[in-house]
Amino acid sequence: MIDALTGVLIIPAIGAGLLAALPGYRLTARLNVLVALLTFLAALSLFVVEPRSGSYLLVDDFNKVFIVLTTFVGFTTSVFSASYIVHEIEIGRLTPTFVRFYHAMYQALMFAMNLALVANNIGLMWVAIEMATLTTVLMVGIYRTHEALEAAWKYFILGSVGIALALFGTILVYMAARPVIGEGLEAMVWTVLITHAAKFDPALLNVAFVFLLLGYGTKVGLAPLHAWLPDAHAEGPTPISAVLSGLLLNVALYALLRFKMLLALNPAAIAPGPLMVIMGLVSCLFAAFMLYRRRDIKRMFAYSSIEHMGIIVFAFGMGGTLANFAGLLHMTMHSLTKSAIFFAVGHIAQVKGTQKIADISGLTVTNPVLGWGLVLGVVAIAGLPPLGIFMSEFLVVSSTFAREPWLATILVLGILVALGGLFLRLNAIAFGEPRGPTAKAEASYVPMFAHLAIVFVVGIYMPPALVSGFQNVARLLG
Amino acid sequence: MAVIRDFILQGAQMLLVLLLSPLLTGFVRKVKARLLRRQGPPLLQPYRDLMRLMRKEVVLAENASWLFRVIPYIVFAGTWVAASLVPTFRSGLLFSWSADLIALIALLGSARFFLALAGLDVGTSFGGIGSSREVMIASLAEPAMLMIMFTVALIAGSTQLSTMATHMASGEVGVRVSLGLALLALIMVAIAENARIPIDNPATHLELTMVHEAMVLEYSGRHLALIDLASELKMLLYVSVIACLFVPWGIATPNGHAAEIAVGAVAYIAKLTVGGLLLALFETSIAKMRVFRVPAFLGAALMLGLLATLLLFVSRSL
Amino acid sequence: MRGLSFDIAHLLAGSLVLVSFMQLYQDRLYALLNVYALHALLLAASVAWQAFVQDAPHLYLTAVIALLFKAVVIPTALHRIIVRLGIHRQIETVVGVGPAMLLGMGLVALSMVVMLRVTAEADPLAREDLAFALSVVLLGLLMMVTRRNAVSQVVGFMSLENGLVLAATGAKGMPLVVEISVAFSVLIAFIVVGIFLFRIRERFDTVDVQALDRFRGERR
Amino acid sequence: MMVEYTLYGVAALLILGPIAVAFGTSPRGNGVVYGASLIVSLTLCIMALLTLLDHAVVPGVTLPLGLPWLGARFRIDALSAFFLVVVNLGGAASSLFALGYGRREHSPERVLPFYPAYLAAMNLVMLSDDAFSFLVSWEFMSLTSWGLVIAHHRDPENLRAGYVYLLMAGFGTMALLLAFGLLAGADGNYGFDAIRGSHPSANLAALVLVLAIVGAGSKAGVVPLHAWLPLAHPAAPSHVSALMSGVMTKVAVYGFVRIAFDLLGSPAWWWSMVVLAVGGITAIMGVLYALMQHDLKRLLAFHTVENIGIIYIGLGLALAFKAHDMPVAAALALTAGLLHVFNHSVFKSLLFFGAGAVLNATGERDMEHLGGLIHRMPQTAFVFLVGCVAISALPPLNGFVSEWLTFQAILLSPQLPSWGLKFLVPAVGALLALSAALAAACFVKAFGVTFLGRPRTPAAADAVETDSNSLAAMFFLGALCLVAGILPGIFIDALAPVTRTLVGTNMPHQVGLDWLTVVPIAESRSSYNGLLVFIFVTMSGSIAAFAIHRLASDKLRRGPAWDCGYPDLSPATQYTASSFAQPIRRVYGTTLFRAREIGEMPPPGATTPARLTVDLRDLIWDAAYAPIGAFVNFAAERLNVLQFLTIRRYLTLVFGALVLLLLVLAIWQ
Repeated sequence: MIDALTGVLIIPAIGAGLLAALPGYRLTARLNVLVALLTFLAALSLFVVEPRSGSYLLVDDFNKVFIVLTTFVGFTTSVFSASYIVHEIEIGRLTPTFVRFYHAMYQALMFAMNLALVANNIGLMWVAIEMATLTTVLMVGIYRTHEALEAAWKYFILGSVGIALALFGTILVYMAARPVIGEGLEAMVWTVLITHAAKFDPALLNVAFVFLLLGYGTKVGLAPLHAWLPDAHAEGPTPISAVLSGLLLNVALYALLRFKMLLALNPAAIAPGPLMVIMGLVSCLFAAFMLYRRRDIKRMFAYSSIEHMGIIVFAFGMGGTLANFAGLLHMTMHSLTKSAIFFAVGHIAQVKGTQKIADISGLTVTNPVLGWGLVLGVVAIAGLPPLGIFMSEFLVVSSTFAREPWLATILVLGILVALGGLFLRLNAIAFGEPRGPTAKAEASYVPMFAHLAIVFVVGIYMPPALVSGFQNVARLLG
Repeated sequence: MAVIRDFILQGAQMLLVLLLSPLLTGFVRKVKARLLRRQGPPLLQPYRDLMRLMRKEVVLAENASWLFRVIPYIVFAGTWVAASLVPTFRSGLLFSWSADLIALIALLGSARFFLALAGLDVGTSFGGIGSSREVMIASLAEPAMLMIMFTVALIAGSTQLSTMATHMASGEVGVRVSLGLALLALIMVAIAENARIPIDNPATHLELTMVHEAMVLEYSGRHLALIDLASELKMLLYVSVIACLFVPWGIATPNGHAAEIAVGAVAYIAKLTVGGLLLALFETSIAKMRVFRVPAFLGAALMLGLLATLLLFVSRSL
Repeated sequence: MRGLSFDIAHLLAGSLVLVSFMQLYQDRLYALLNVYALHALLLAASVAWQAFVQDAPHLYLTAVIALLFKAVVIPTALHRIIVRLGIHRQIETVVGVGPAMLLGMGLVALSMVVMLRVTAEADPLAREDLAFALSVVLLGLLMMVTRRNAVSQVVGFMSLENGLVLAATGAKGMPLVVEISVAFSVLIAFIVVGIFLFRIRERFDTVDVQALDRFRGERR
Repeated sequence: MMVEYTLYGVAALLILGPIAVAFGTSPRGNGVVYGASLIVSLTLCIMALLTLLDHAVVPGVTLPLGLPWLGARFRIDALSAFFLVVVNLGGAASSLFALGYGRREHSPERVLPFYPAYLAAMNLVMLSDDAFSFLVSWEFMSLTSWGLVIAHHRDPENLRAGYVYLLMAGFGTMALLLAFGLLAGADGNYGFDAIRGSHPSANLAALVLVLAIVGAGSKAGVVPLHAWLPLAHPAAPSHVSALMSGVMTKVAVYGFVRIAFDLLGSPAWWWSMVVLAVGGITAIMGVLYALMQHDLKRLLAFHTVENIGIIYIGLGLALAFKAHDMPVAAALALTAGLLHVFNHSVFKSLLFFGAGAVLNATGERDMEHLGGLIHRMPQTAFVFLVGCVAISALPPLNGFVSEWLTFQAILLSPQLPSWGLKFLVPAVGALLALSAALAAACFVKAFGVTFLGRPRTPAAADAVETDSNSLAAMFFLGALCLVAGILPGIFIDALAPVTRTLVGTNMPHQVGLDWLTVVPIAESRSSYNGLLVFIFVTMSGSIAAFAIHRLASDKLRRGPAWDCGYPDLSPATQYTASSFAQPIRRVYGTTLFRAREIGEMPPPGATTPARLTVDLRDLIWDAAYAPIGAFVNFAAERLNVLQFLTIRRYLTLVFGALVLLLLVLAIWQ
């Protein structure tokens, strides 16, 4: 009997195998979309029948949000990637073999991320995130240009160091848990850990959290561990940039949050909040300033991802129902918006034949749909209403200012600086006298505008189901 | 009955100021000439000038617009109404409350506004010089005037001229520093506003030195007559404002009978004479100043006014 | 028996740290690889000893994995690579040996301080082991930081992994999944590194990471 | 029901946006969008007027939008009703104007979609009754207007204007956000009623007030936060400039009044000092900036700054009186401020329409290239003149009434006990007087140089009168100026419910006083009767005209202008805007703007023209804005190094972070 939970894992796994085997990029592209769609449906069915979670797999309100988000963005991205990849092959940037490899890896990545989300075992979760990293490394390097290889190499080295640190942290958690829970598998199972967390050895937990924060924080892309992120986004294929920004960062964040919950339950342990708040602020401010000197459009939005991850981590670090709610909302909105932006950027880069901001201008004149799509995306990501991110930023800032005025002020500063940076470039890209090739894009606009539509709707009206779900999770996070 | 009498009085006032104003100008000219040991024009010369101008045809520059032809009437009407709202021989005239001192200043302001526009209409450089200097002077004179108004209004507890006059006439005011400052400032403003020496020379026609005359250089015939009449009215107005604010004695009270009114009228004439004499003396005894020394002059007036108000604000609480 | 086993485990772990220090001051790749082999050997030994102490047979497997892959296969392969790349005589350190050693000392001290905070009822064996493992990890990281050459960075990385394995085996009764994953990741890591080295070889004349860094995303 | 109906109207406007997108560049879109928005805003205006006039309390509405646990709350009280009138009046007028003006828009697809959304956003700000929907509407308003500002995006100047504008808007919104964050508290009671209920401590309230001044002020264009305004307002199409200048700044004022008078409860006495100082400085700086301009629309924009200053003076006085509970005086001051809000929205829209008509007819915004338009476009000239007289605060038009009331309020201030105010208020009064006089000077320049004299360029020489729709809009507003000027009592009475809700009482009932006089306190104190003054002036003027024409001569002859014997002076010899402003520039500008006149006179016999260039520096920009930009650049440049490190260095960062955290652990406990 295969329930939704296993479905979420098995479908992409099988998909990966099939795609690795099958030739013909058009077919495989469609198949890729199909598999992603099935995964998404399976994930949706989690709401209908909640499978009971064993000692390896687990489904609760917390990761349901993440799973659905992941599978959805995975699906839309696969739609986008279908049209993207075709173009890449036509201009000969990729060979069919590489495309086959790419599709297989895509599903492998989906599998890994889903596994990381549903894992009830910290070891298993670690393995999954591991796998996700390696697959993305391979995909970042897929163009085999100097820059791509450098980016992949950088990503690989920094990533595996992060992985190593995370593993060490995981081991320490086990060590902390063992005296209380006893040896063996039990001591690595979430549900068990949570129940006994209060009695763990605080010193061990502290060290563990430091390592986990740095390990998974590298994946989240927190400054100063972010170095891999901009280049990986800029040099890899755009669908992968979308998935990285939209999903992988979230998955790592998810892991981090799990351990934060663990630590929060132990009164004697160091408070995880302040550490996260500080790292969040640093990332936010740093990334905001980094936006100003960008010449590569994808790299710029990569930095904006760092900024938003900073905000999200800040929110979760502040804690409290309101801030947690805001953090979750912000994370969801950011995934959708940022991936939509990358969809737009991908097509733009294909139309203009370059990623250099200096060579792109007057887009709203030459390609109105793409151009205005990008404008809308940037408006959303800059946190302007009536789109979703405004709501979350409103909640974060206003709820923080009453508690910690200075922190909120710094955060506001970061947001404003980022606004300036984003629109400085947007003006150059979307408006002014058009330059460069003005070919019409044979693009699939559906995913982009679907995302933006969702972001828009949520910014105005949040369905009660979503609200209650988020609020439950926010309460879980304490 | 009473209403009719008030109407009559109001009308009398309007006619009075209209008829007296050229006389005042003529008087001042005469006195000045005498002081310079000249025969000087006869007292009634201004009337004659006006009549002559009225009868002459108007020569209009080619590209003068309709506005150019309307403006003299606006200026004249504005000034006349303003002048006729100042209590001269009797306070509390029928319509005196329809515009208080601020409104009077503003009325004169609108007259000036349009006159300055007239200066720009034909599109010669003299008009430009005239109006640009005029507005510069006004931009300092008006606030000064308002400051003075503040001072007096705060003492009298009203901005109604007739109320002010009665309050000042009643002895309870006494001598105040701020009043002195205000008087000084008001005189300076009056000189500037009426384009008298040392700010401007009403007699000159050397383009580069003149302000008021340059603005109206393009006017002729009846238009010029109206504008001259308006400026004469303005002078009268200022003298009577000074009179009713600072030497309000003799002004008939609202419910005063005929004799009182007669006294008021006589007193008013006397005040005008004195004012004219002083003005002529002042003008003959000093030389015109450079245009860009004017701001200093008026700035001083403004500062005096502000000082007076401040003193008042502070003394109120003591 | 308890005391003896403890001492031996202690000895092995300590010597692992020592070897990490040795690695720090090897400035020739050849020597470095040899020392790394020694490092892996010691790791295998200590893992085996742990297996014996905790009589957890699956740990022997880990020990064997460590022995085969880390002590034999990888060093030889790397030998080949550096010979083929002709960088086996290369001398490359960023930070001088002296400062590096001092830093290392500091790190060891730090890890001790951090770990000895742990309350004692987590049994001393684990505690000591953890302290050593942590210092091995830190030293490995330090090595990655102080080396300029890709191969030696990889070596540093792998000695870091050794530290992890040490810790994992020190953790009593930790499920097998961990060791496998470690071995697995190291394997993958090595393959990927290999691929990269070759790719890089195709494109650049050296594996010097700085050469890579010359191709930055955003050159002026 | 009023709220529902208003919301329906807003919804209609919001739907218009996508429809406009559907129309794209087709010419029919213009008529449809502007026609529809004209109808809608007219209806909304009338409804708001009714709400204002019958003092009934309208029940609020809560929609399941916005913050889920709070909902989007909408409510109309007297204050918002009044501002709704202002907003929709302006909206209707500019829609009418745009019916004609928009036809000559060369990229309608960039204007039409934003325009109705912009109107809707401004309405929503007035309606919203909780912090979240307020801020959403507020920022949505900025966003849509940004879209309109950069409608003509091919001109880099406009792009820059839009950029500065958006940044300032974001800054202001953030300030307001923090203010509301403080008011709402950590557990987020964002509803206005809850905020009213929570009485913040003195320091908290002070902080909120400062944030409100900064936040709302940056939108209203209060000096020194005005920098974006003269850039953005002229950049937009003229009917939008009218909306931004005439209406959106009022929305900002509304935001300030809502927070300072309503949400914050009873004020502390020194708040008024801040507001008064801000207002006075804003007024004088605005008009001085305006005097230095020769771009017609920018001049108007700077005058908006000045009038905002005047409004803030009124509000500051009201705060002062309210703080020392002198409700009557407070009512007077508040009425003065709010009346000026209305008046300014009317004549400023009118003036921007005029500027737009000129721009359309000549393609010029620079006054130095205009002139003599009164012959080519007499009707525009006439109605523009009306606007000029009104904004120069000259009787009998409406601008004078509100300033007169403000002066009356100032004259009540000696009764204020606190010393600071005793010194500040007269100074502010002087500033107000000064700015009024300077405004008159400035509009002599604006009208004289643009419409009078001889045309300076061919473009000006063969301009044509603008279309009937635009004229209709302008004449409507002009008539309103006159009505509000001569019958101010009606408008003052209409404001009574507002003042009653905010300061507890209202000015004495005006309508029904004999001769429709305006009497702020008591007749003995002061009174003004615009109607009578108007009648007197017209009567005496026409009597004089009649008498002279009948009794003396009415002959008239055209001849060449007096030229001092130099025949045929070229139009270049006329006074230009900058030469007109020269005396004033010498008086005020030398210190405030570092104004320098660099004249280069060629040597005798040289054929090169002599030229005189005037060099002005915006010290506020140099002092406040340039440094920020410089700092951001500096920081970005420095941090940018981190993009170019070697992998080893990045690893070092990670390593450093790890060691640091471990050290923290080692030291902690």
